[in-house]
Amino acid sequence: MSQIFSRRSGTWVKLTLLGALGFGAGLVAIGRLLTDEPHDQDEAVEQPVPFSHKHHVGDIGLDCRYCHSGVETRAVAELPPVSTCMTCHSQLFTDQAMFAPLVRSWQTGTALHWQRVHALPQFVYFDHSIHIAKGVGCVTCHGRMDQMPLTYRKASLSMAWCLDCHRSPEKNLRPRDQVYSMTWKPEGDDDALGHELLIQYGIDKRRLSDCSVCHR
Amino acid sequence: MTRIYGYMAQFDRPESLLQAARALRNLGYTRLEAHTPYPVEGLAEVLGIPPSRIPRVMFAGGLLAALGTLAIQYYSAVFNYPINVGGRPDASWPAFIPAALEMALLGASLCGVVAMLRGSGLPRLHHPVFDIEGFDRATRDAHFLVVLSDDPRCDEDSIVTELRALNPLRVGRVPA
Amino acid sequence: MRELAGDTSADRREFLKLLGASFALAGASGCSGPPAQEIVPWIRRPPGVAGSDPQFYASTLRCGGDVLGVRVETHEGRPTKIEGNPLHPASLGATNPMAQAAVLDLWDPGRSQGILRKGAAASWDDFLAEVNGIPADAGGLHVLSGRVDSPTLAAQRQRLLGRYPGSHWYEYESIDNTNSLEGARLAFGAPLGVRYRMDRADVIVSLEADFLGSMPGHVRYARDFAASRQPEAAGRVERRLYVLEATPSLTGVKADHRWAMASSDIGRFAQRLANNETPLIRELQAKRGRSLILVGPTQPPFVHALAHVLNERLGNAGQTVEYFEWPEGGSESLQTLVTNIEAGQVKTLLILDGNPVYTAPADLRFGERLGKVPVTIHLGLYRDETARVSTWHLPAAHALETWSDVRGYDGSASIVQPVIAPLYGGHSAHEVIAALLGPDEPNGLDLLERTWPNLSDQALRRGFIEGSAPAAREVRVNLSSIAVPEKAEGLELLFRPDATVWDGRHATNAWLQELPKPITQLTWGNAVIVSPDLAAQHKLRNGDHVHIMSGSNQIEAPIWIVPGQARSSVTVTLGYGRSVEGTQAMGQGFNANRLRMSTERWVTRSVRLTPTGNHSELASTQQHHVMEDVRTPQKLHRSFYAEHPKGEYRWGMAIDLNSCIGCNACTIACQAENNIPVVGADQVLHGREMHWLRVDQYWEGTRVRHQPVACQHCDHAPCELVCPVGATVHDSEGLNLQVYNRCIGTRFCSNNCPYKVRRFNFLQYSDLKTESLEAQRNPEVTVRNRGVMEKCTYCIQRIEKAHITADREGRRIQDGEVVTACQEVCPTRAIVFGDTSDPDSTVSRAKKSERNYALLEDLNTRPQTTYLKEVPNPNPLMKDDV
Amino acid sequence: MSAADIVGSLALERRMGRGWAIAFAVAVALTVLLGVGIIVLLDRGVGIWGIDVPVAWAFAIADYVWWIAMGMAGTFISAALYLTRQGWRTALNRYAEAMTVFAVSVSGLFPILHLGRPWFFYWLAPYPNRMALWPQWRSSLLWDFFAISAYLLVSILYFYLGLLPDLAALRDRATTRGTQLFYGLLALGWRAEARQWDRFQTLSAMLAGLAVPLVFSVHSMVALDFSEGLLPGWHSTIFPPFFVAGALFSGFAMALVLAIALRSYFGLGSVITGRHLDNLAKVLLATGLFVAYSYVCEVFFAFYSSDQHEIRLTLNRFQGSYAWTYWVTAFCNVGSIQLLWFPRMRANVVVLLTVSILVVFGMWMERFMLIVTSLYRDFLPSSWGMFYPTRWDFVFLFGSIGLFFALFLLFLRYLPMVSMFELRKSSHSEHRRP
Repeated sequence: MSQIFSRRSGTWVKLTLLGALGFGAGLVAIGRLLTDEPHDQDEAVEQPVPFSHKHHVGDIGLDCRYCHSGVETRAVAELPPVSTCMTCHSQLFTDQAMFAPLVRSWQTGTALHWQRVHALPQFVYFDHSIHIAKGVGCVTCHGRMDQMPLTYRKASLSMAWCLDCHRSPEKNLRPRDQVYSMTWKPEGDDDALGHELLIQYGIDKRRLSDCSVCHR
Repeated sequence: MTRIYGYMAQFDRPESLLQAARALRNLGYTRLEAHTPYPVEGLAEVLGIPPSRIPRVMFAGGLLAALGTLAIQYYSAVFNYPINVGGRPDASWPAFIPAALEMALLGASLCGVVAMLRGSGLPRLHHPVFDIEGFDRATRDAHFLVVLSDDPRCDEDSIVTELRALNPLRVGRVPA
Repeated sequence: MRELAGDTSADRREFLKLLGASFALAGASGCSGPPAQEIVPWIRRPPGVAGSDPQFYASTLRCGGDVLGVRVETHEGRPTKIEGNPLHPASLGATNPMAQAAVLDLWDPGRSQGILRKGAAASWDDFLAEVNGIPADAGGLHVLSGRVDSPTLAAQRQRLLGRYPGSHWYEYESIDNTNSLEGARLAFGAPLGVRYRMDRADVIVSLEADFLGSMPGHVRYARDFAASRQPEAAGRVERRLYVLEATPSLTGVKADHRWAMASSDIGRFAQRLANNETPLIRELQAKRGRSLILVGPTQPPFVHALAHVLNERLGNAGQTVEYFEWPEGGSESLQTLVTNIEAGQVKTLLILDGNPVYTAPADLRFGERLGKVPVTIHLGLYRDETARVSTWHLPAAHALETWSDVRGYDGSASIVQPVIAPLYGGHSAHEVIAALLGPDEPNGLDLLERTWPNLSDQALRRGFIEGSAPAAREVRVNLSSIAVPEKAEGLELLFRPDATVWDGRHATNAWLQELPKPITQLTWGNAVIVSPDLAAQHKLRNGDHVHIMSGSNQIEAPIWIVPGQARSSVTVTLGYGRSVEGTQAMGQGFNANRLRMSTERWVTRSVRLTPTGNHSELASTQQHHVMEDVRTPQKLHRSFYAEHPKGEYRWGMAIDLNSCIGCNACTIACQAENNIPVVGADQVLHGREMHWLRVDQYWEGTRVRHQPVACQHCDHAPCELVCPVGATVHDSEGLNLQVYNRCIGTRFCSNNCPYKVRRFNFLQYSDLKTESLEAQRNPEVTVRNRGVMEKCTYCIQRIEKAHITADREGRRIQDGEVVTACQEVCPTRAIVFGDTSDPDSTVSRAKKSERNYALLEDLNTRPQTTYLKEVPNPNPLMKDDV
Repeated sequence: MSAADIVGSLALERRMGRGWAIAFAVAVALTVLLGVGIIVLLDRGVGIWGIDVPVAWAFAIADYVWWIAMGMAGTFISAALYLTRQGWRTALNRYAEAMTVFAVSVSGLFPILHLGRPWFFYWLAPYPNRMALWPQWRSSLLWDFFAISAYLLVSILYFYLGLLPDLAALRDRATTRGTQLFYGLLALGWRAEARQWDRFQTLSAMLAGLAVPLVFSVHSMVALDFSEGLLPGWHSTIFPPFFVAGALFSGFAMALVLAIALRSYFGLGSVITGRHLDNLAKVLLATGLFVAYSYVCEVFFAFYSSDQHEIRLTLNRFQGSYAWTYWVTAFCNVGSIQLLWFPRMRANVVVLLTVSILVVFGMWMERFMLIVTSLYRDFLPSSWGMFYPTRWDFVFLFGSIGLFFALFLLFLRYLPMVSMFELRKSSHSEHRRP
């Protein structure tokens, strides 16, 4: 009887199996891609007007609440009406090309369609006002907006990410007057202050990881 | 001159193969291998094949799987994300057993199979013995005894005659 | 109570331009990843519109023959939910099923969306041209409307009759109170309105008067009735309710004594009562001034007259019953219109928001007579039966899209305020009349201010005009002899309004179609209601078809057997057998109007009933209506498990079965609040209805025990234990959660739920395609898709809202700050909800009652929802049959 | 030519004949039907079945339990008989193991397809995910998920391991290059070495030792899928042994059906002898009696517990809307097997075939009865309802049968249906006897 398989056949078999494995992994990756968010983390989002937080917050030093007026009282921080932009831009840079959509919108009364940067699925209910009230800074989730020429998403917004803070909020609590600060850093041992604030704000940690807090 | 894997002798019945093997062992041969269509009682002892470690491996595998499963359950349900389910305690030991049991059985079996393949040098698609003329009958009615060439006692000139002395059907050399 | 913002509809109309984009992409689902979402901010934010927060507007709705003051919740300008207006005398914060469903009518894509002339599209200007062509003096202009209960419309009527000499205005309601007015005319010589004071009545004798279910004012009456019968109430007197009726009504099945009696025999009973020939009279006399005899609109005038006599004799007049002038009278009847049409006088007929072709009695043959009118103009929400035979059809504006006013059961006037600009370019009756009256006739708010010169912003916010109710009138009965008809043999056929679709005007509403009708628990259709005896006599099972012959007319229809139905009475409900293309009404049930005579609109004597041998399954949500032999020991076993750490609050509910009247308002309120989809008749037949809250009913003799059952939020929840992915778990405040996005749909939880309150999306039930329905949904509640389990959440979105507000302000949630949808809608306040860890909360106090018990307590599930036992108060001297 | 060679050539020459072709065609047709069913199911949802509230489980779960039960017997036969050194095992274990593997694979489809959102079935597995969530370990469904996965893998390994020497044998007898490669790869280069034989036998013994408890535990898990619930008729401690007995019962019945079919169609009378059938029949009777005993226990416990709900349910099973399922079950599973007391009946192939087919059918009916009668009337009369199957329910039942036989027929065609080396061994040892 002669050999059915050459000496090297073993290697071939191993390679084939490896290939199959790779193929499977590839399929999974594709599936993952299909169910991914429209905009990636850290990827600047195309907008009708190239609005720069860096300029408005960093350079001019506008307060977040000047535009996002809902943030302290409502679930959504809200985008300002065009009229708010017009308080300055009825005079400033109106001739520049990149402002054309804004001016057109103001004149014709047709709405601007901004792309949502922080999109949550419909079964997740996030409320800005409570986070602000309990001393969670803007930076904590949105990152250094004062350094963002074009706005992008700093956080993954995955459930694991939310839970990370909901399980130990003390890491991210700050005094109420520092909530909107882009640069505030707790001096010394941060957890100490965190625990202090936890009590001061009366945060009930027991329910922070309940499903009902975010899902209805 | 081509390298040699060993020298084979073919027998018609397992009994005669068994006798031949015993004889060779008495002659001081240590590196013997036999190929038979079905297991032959006592052959392993005669050829001096060390007893298998499979049972120990399986026990270890089973134990590991069981403990691992219990650990995952306990960690996830008590430390990582304790959730009130129907008012039951976080560490519901009785409820953790079934999964652990099943995983133990699975773990043991998987380890066993791996150990068996490793222990019997499988998978190996290409092997010198396949070059033996008429080896295909080894899975039907032929019984082969092979003296490996790396046997210290094995000697190019004497081995063939010694094999002949065991009156096999055939004697031949197996190139590596 | 949250403030009612009052502002004009102009700003909201402005806003509507943006509506489309803002939710164009909502509701996308499946595994293909979320789509890019857009944010569409304002150009200028209109005054009074507070961004994302819901806003509430006071308005008024006509529904189910009643007039209810409501509070409309809007999200970003979209009306999503209707609650009762606590300030309004007729609702006191409660509502009924029709009011709850009104918001779905508003968004119904099946609504008529364009003006039609002879079926072809036309414009409002075309219409104006048409009406300007009407000669002012020829007297050919005739208007047919529903009951004129709007002072403004009445005023416009006067102006119209003035502007067009010789023109006529007719009124027709399929379900009206003509009998009651005629009864008053018999007794007092004047057609007076009647209103009752349930809170003052200790002994009530109802002669077929369904004051808890269908009579005008029933929401208010139910509240007073229940409140007065609270067993725990301080200084409580024994209250008792006697009901005589042919077919079980909500009032009847709640009575302490209910006597099933042929409708046409009740008159003679009233006479015997008047002649002191029944033992009942003694109890009434004992309660002089605190008793009440009331008669349903389905009884002939003389019975009403007899009741007036009795009430006066018992000193109830002015105490438990009041009489008042109805200001908006003065229209002519449908019969007159028909004679005028026959006489060829009617050149132009304007039909305001009615559907006479369908609702008119068969003998008037209104449909074909309409053909004799050269120009007919129909104003309506749908292209209904009348619209299709009219020359002109104008889409009507929904009540939530119009300015108007309306008088309630007690004669008080309330404001109808628009909360959104007309979605489909509809016009209100006022606007149409204004068009006829010419350019100087005002519209909208101006028109109202013409009727109510000093209409304050306050009144708008309050939603009604204080002191507008006509004062009670001192009246004396002067009654000559009354002719009481002889006892008739054979079967009588009764016509009744349908519990959910009324006279058919709500038949296009999917929520109401799928809402189980009390007593029968039927959905998506009507049936011929017969007594068990009659069924046995003809060997009929539920769903078997019968022919009903009345004179020359005959219909075939399925039967439904109802205990407590009078043996010689057969009942059909109106409102079905509609044919309105593209709506839910299509092909459901049979049209009972085909047997209805203008002379006998409530009862037809000596009808014949013959089985046809056909059968069809009727979609009822409850198959078994008796408790069988299920008697389980009510004992609680000790738990093996340590208590889990408790949160700051502990939510719980108590349902008082003594107050519950089984009106099903809670079921539909829950549906509206929680985006619960409708599944359709065939799915209901499969037992797949989605209502989170169902009202079980069990027959006891001729009475029904109601029991609203939703998720009991068990501490030791059997459902949670068996879920392999932890999609249903407990939170630290004692809620049994259902996490839709984690659910994979094993359905073990449903199997293991002893209360069977879990509902599963067997198919894709939520309509994600229709944009307008998307707009109606509550943005605070996740829309569930195919393959996931759902159930009552104690309105967790409302709990969370309160939580966030309170936490933000660093305080505890007040008792009564969280109100569940079912609790808010309940006319009798049977449902209380709150924090059971606070011993002083309303719910804790309710649970302290010795009537308190948990459903299936012996299963040791430890529910957070408990029930307060019903304690009827039967007269020891009475038996249940006359 | 030895019996082993006959078996071998059956696999190699593949002259299966017209009967096989027809059977295979039918099986494939049914499999395609199943495929269509699955597509429609994924497109429209489980609502295409007759399930509702209260009866949220019905056909699919009955099918699942039925199949997994049949998957118990194969491993049990070869393992238990191996441990007890039953010589007659040789003729049965190979095709019985194949039956196991295919039955379990088919049964595995149902729990997944039965989900409202099948594409998320993997959430039952503990793995690191961006939701930071874990399975809920207290649910018997989860235990079952682990049980099925473990059992499927182990039974495949067990089956494949036993095949190794025969695959090598086929490799060595193969004439065409293609078959050589096919069997050669599968044989992993088996050389029939003494060392290999030694390891092979040790592992076989060990696996056999594990397989028996595995079989018992796996079907106990299946039983717990029901008895963890608090429904009357489900919430019962005797379910695990009861289910195991039922599993072996239906398994042996199926094994008997197949044995008779193979024997008569392939003329393997010399291999699968009357003695084998007789032994199988005895085991069938024994397990059947155990099942009958559990039926009695159920009724007894119901009344002994004096639990209102249990008693009402039991009476309802006797007289209720689904009483007929109960009595059909009783007739098939208890009545029919009484014939097997008589040697003459056990010797009669037609009787054996009829009885075992009745049992296979009866065991499906039993699962349906257990599931539906407990669900359609539970605690509150207001929520009682009925279950009516739709055509899709039957599509999945018969489709799965088709899939099973398609796989089994392929096995017959490409693999030795009886263990060749064991045949050789036993024939050799028989020669030795005087």
